[in-house]
Amino acid sequence: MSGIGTGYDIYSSTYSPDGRLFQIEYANKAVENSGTAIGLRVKGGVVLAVEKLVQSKLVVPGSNKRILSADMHVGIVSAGLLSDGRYIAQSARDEAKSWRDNYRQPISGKSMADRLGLFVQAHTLYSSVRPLGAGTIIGTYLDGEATLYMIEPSGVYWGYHGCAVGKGKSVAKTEIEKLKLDEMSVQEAVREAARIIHTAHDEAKDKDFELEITWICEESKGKHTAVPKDIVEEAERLAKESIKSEMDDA
Amino acid sequence: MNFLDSPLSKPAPYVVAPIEHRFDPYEDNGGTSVAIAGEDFCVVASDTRQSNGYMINSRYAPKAYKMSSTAVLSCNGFHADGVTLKKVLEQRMKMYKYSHDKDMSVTALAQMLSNTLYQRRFFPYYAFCLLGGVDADGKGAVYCYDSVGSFERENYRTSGSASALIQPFLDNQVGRKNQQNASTAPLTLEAVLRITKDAFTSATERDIHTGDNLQIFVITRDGVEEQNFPLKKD
Amino acid sequence: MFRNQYDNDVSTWSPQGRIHQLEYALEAVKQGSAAVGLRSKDYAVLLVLKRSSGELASYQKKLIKVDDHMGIAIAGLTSDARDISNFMRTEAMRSKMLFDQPLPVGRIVSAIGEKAQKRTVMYGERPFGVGLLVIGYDETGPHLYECSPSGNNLEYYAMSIGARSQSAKTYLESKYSEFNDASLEDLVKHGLQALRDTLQQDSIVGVDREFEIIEGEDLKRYLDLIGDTGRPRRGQGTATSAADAHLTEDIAPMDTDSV
Amino acid sequence: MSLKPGEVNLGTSIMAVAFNGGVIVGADSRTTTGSYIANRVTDKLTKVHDLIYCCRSGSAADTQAVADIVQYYLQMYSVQQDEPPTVHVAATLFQEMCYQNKDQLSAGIIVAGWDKKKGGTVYNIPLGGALIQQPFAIGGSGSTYIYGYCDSQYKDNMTREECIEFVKNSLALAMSRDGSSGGVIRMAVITEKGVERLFVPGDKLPVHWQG
Amino acid sequence: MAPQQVKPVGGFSFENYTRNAVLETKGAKPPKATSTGTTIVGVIYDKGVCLGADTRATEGPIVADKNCEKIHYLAPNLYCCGAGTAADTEFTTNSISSQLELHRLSTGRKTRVVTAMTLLKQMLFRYQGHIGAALVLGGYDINGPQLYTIYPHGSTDKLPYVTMGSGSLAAMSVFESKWRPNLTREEAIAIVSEAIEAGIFNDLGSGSNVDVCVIEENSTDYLRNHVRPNERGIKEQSYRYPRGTTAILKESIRNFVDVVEGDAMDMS
Amino acid sequence: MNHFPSQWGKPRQENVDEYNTVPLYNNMPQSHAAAGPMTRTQQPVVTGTSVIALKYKDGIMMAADNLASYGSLARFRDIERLHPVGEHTIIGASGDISDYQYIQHMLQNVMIDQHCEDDGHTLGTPHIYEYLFRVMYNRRSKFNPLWNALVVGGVHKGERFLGYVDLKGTTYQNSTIATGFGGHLAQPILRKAVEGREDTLTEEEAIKIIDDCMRVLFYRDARSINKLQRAKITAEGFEITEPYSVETEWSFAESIRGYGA
Repeated sequence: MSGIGTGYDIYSSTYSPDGRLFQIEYANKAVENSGTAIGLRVKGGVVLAVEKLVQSKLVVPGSNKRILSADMHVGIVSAGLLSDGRYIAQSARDEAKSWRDNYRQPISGKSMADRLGLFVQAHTLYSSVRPLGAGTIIGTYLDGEATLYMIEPSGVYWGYHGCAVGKGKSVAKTEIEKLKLDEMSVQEAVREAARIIHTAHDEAKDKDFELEITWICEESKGKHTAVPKDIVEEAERLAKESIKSEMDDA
Repeated sequence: MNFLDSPLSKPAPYVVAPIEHRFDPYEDNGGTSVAIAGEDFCVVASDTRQSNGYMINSRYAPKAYKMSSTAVLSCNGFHADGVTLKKVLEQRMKMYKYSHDKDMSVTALAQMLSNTLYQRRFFPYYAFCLLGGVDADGKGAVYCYDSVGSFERENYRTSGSASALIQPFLDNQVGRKNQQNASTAPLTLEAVLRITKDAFTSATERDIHTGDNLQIFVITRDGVEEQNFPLKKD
Repeated sequence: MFRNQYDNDVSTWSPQGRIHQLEYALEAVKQGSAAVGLRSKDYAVLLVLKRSSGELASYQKKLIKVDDHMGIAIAGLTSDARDISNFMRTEAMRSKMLFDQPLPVGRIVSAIGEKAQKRTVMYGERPFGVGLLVIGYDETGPHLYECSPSGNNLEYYAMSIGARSQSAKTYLESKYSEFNDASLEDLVKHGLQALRDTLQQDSIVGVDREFEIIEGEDLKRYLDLIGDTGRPRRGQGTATSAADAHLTEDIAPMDTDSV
Repeated sequence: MSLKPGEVNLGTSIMAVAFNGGVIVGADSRTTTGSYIANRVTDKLTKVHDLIYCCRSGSAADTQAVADIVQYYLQMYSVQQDEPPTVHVAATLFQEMCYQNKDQLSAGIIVAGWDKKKGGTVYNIPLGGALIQQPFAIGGSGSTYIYGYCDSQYKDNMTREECIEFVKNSLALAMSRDGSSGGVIRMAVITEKGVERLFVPGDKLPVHWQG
Repeated sequence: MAPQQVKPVGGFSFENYTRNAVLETKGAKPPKATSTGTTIVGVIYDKGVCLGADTRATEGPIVADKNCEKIHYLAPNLYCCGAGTAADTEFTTNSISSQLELHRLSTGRKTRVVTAMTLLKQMLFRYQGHIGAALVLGGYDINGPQLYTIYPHGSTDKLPYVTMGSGSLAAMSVFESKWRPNLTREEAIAIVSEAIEAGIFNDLGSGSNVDVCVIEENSTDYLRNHVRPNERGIKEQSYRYPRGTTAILKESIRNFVDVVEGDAMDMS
Repeated sequence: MNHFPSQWGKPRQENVDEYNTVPLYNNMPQSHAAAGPMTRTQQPVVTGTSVIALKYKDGIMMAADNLASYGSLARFRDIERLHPVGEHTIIGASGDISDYQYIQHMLQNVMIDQHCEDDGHTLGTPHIYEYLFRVMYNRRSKFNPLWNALVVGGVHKGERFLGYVDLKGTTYQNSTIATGFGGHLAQPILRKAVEGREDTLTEEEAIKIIDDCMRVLFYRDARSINKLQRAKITAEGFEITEPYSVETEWSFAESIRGYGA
């Protein structure tokens, strides 16, 4: 006897008789309802992209950034509850700062993922807080080395070559698995990311969306910045073309 | 071989004064201000030299600030304290505006300045302030302060490095002290400006910390107007 | 009214991945009278509807000045708004003191978001019950943001919150493409039109203007602008109590997509 | 003895080295009051007799007064004895001045020269007034940085050229580390035949590691 | 045996020195002497030597004299600029000047620059810095133009261009960027004036006008107020008081002299 | 301000450590009066000397040598004392090097915050200047000053900005600025060469003025070396040169003999 309505799913501090933590699973639901976010770790950099669903045409395009920076070299994108994502990013900034205060050098991707993993996991321990409803992808690029991690609402995190979270997760994952990420340049990765987000977007169900895409690589001087507009536009154009030709093929 | 054949053959031991080990947080940046209240106007003037010892930091570092459309504040002494005081006052004036929904009168500002100075009674702002403006009745007002908030409303006052040189001059020319049969007619704005300029050109002759440029604020009911007047640069 | 076991506090997820307490907090915003905000490339404008709780009461304050370049309109729990506006004023002063820079609008908005979000994670504190429209003018031009109890805050060309805001939104959506190049007067006119079902007080911030609240006689000038549009007006003056409580009931639930 | 207020200081790197046939004295040229360089081209090599020089360090006023007096005594000595004084005589005079007035003087002096008896000789009179004969001597605030270098580089019986290089390099090293030393290098080569003055301008000093 | 009291012969009396030192440690402040915060300079040029000085004398932050003379006469071919304690520079140069005069009278020769320099440095050294005179000495003798600085402790430097006083750094900045060997007389005067002006405008201890003194083999030109870059502007109004402004508090007239008609002087 | 950083913020005291050897070795007179409480954090240890800067036609030019002294010891001769903050600002520092490094770290944190905001706003030179003013003033108010004199130069919205702030929070803006010893030796040259010509001076002229000043400073400041860097900031951004030396003149010294006769 377990599941919805049995009373074992009210607090994250309570296990169900079969050893599940329902609250975390529910938080995952919030993540799965949201626009797709992906990360690609390639030769010489990381690319992050997100499908930003536009709720209203009154929203100013290009504003309301979804991919955030935690340090010069750390990019964070999350799917799920937007405000929870920002909460995690803020914590990431604090971690990056404290690392710099202590060691006078930038934090590594691994340490960042580790600390954020603990932070997210801490929200799954007590009845007084709820698990965070955001799946978070962390990309870093430091001294020529790129890392990519993804943290789930449970606090679990893994390193990835490429990862995806949100509504179109499985479509995106399938697409990412086809790529030879190790041999890919960041420029190619930007094009692929644009294509994947476009592919994962479910036009029938969802409203309009905006593609937001950032990178950290030599070209951005090691800084996490938005990919220049012209490159994104070109990538989107190619993405639309390729999707169209696929449809035609099908 | 007593080549030191002098009365100094047994000089007293070299006396060492107590050494100050503590950091001295103050500095005197010199400069002079004058404020004169007229019937329906007020003039606040400050030279713009900022100095330290024998060195000129800047020939143009204003130390008089327009606080509102009816008040000008000048701070002599330690420049950093003066600037900080001004910023604190601006914030408190904003808070006043939020809670009272009106601009602060020069009278209210005068009291608040006193309070602000006294809050630092045991680590004072080393700022000697003059506050000039036009009060609610449209009359010129001058308030002068010591560094810990004691203040008084007066008709004219000078403070800063050359104040001892200028104050007697103002007493005589504005206060008409020690003059028999002197006119009691209120001074016109033009006369006040003339006296102010002469006070500063004369002080510049004799006070090494005063000079370079004179910044004059004329405050009337219609607002604050600023003039500049060159002083000697030596 | 429907009740379930997942809506007791904010630290509980529903099986659908929703936080009911948060959604209820969003409802609180709709209890407040309407506020409309819009912006052109030079100006941002807020318009609000003031209500009075009775014959003997004065009209509630709906617009709050934060700094010379920024102000907010509120809908929902006024006391929560005061808490937030005090925070905003302090931050604006801090920016002025520390950097001699007018606080960028987007930054204070995200700080509010962070503050609001913290109240959506932990048991024991309720989420804010107030929605804000924030307008401001900074180095990057005029801005209009909406801050909601969920911690979400989005930048808009035009937005409305509070009671019956949906109808105002509908108007804004149909006209928003004209706003960017609109003159200040036209902008206010559009705002008033959006707000026309009730009555108003408004404020402006822009390229050459400090945040200023316009009411009474000064407002009349703008009201006259829409006087000849032929559509019925329900009053005139600084404010009115025309927006009765029952009006809030026929409002469609707000879209609460969690993303 | 510390210096008096406002006194002019020869922060200084000075040095004297005996070689085959003579001695070389050398000095930097910086005089400071506080960290202001009051004179960047000072001549700290002072002639006290035809073939005897002293290098002055410490208070400019004190060392000048002492050198003036010693010079006066040596002149008297050579006239009265009808022969040039030995370096040793000059050095003892310096020592006596410095020792007897040690409370009032701040002077570190190196005396060097050539005489018939001993050839090129170097005497060191540090603060306090001790007198020590040495094959080579270094002094002044800059010297603390080059003891190791000098110990490793000094050889007995150097040639004149080797000796010049040694002095030049040692002083350049001291000058580049000591804020109270700098400017040009002045040297005097004293042999039986007389005194030859050498000069290394400040922009042509030997360059060592500059980090 | 009772300690013998030896009275110093001539010079200063130092009998209160120790007492004063003790008083100072207890917080008593000694009287302040007028210090000439000063810019003084000198430069050698092809045919002579050129000295320069500003003309401000200060007492603390107050200008005591707006146009004082800081270039002192030592001998017809020898002048000396003084910085430091005004009284010390004045008395030191006067004393040496008189010794040089006597020396000239007894030897019948022109004074040499080194003579003055040696007298000065020996005197200052004797007083171990207690005479606060910092001097720039310039002159012309059979060895040509010569220029020295003399510090209060009695050290000397012999250089082609020198500066002293509180404005010495400002003045030196001019020399170090503009000086070159073998200047002409005009160039020398110009560079000296510029150096002094640098002191006047950048050092608050220096001010008012530029005095210049040019000494050549057969001529000495004291160019008093050679440059006047700081003329006082015209006052905005007159401060003449009308007759009767000063109150007469009391009036009494007394006759101190009884004027009586006397006899006419006998002019015979 | 006194020549040497250890004297900053202290009463004028010429009879203490006249040669600025502290902390190299302690030659302070050992008396009761001198044996006051030692406050090690409140005096500079490893120090840099003057920074000079001027406004010219296209922006700001600034220079400082590469020396960090330890008392009178020229201890580190490859220290960079010109530090860029953002794209259009350079900070030049004299005084304690450790405090300067701390300031760099603080500014880095602030600039990272700006980067993270990613909203098109960044701190311009006047804002960074104001920030430093507040930091320096607040630290002095806690009796724990950051022992530096800083020059902040940059171009913001097409306007040139040049300001000074020191350990007590004293600030001023000028078309020429020189800290420490440069205030005495370089400022007269700078004022004469720059005042009134800020809008006409070319880059070449500015370089010449800067080099002239640095040469004089090398001649006359016992805590300087002839190895320096120069920075320029224009609307396009900043450029900092590699360390270089200025030409110096010594030949006239060869004929100088002795100190008197």
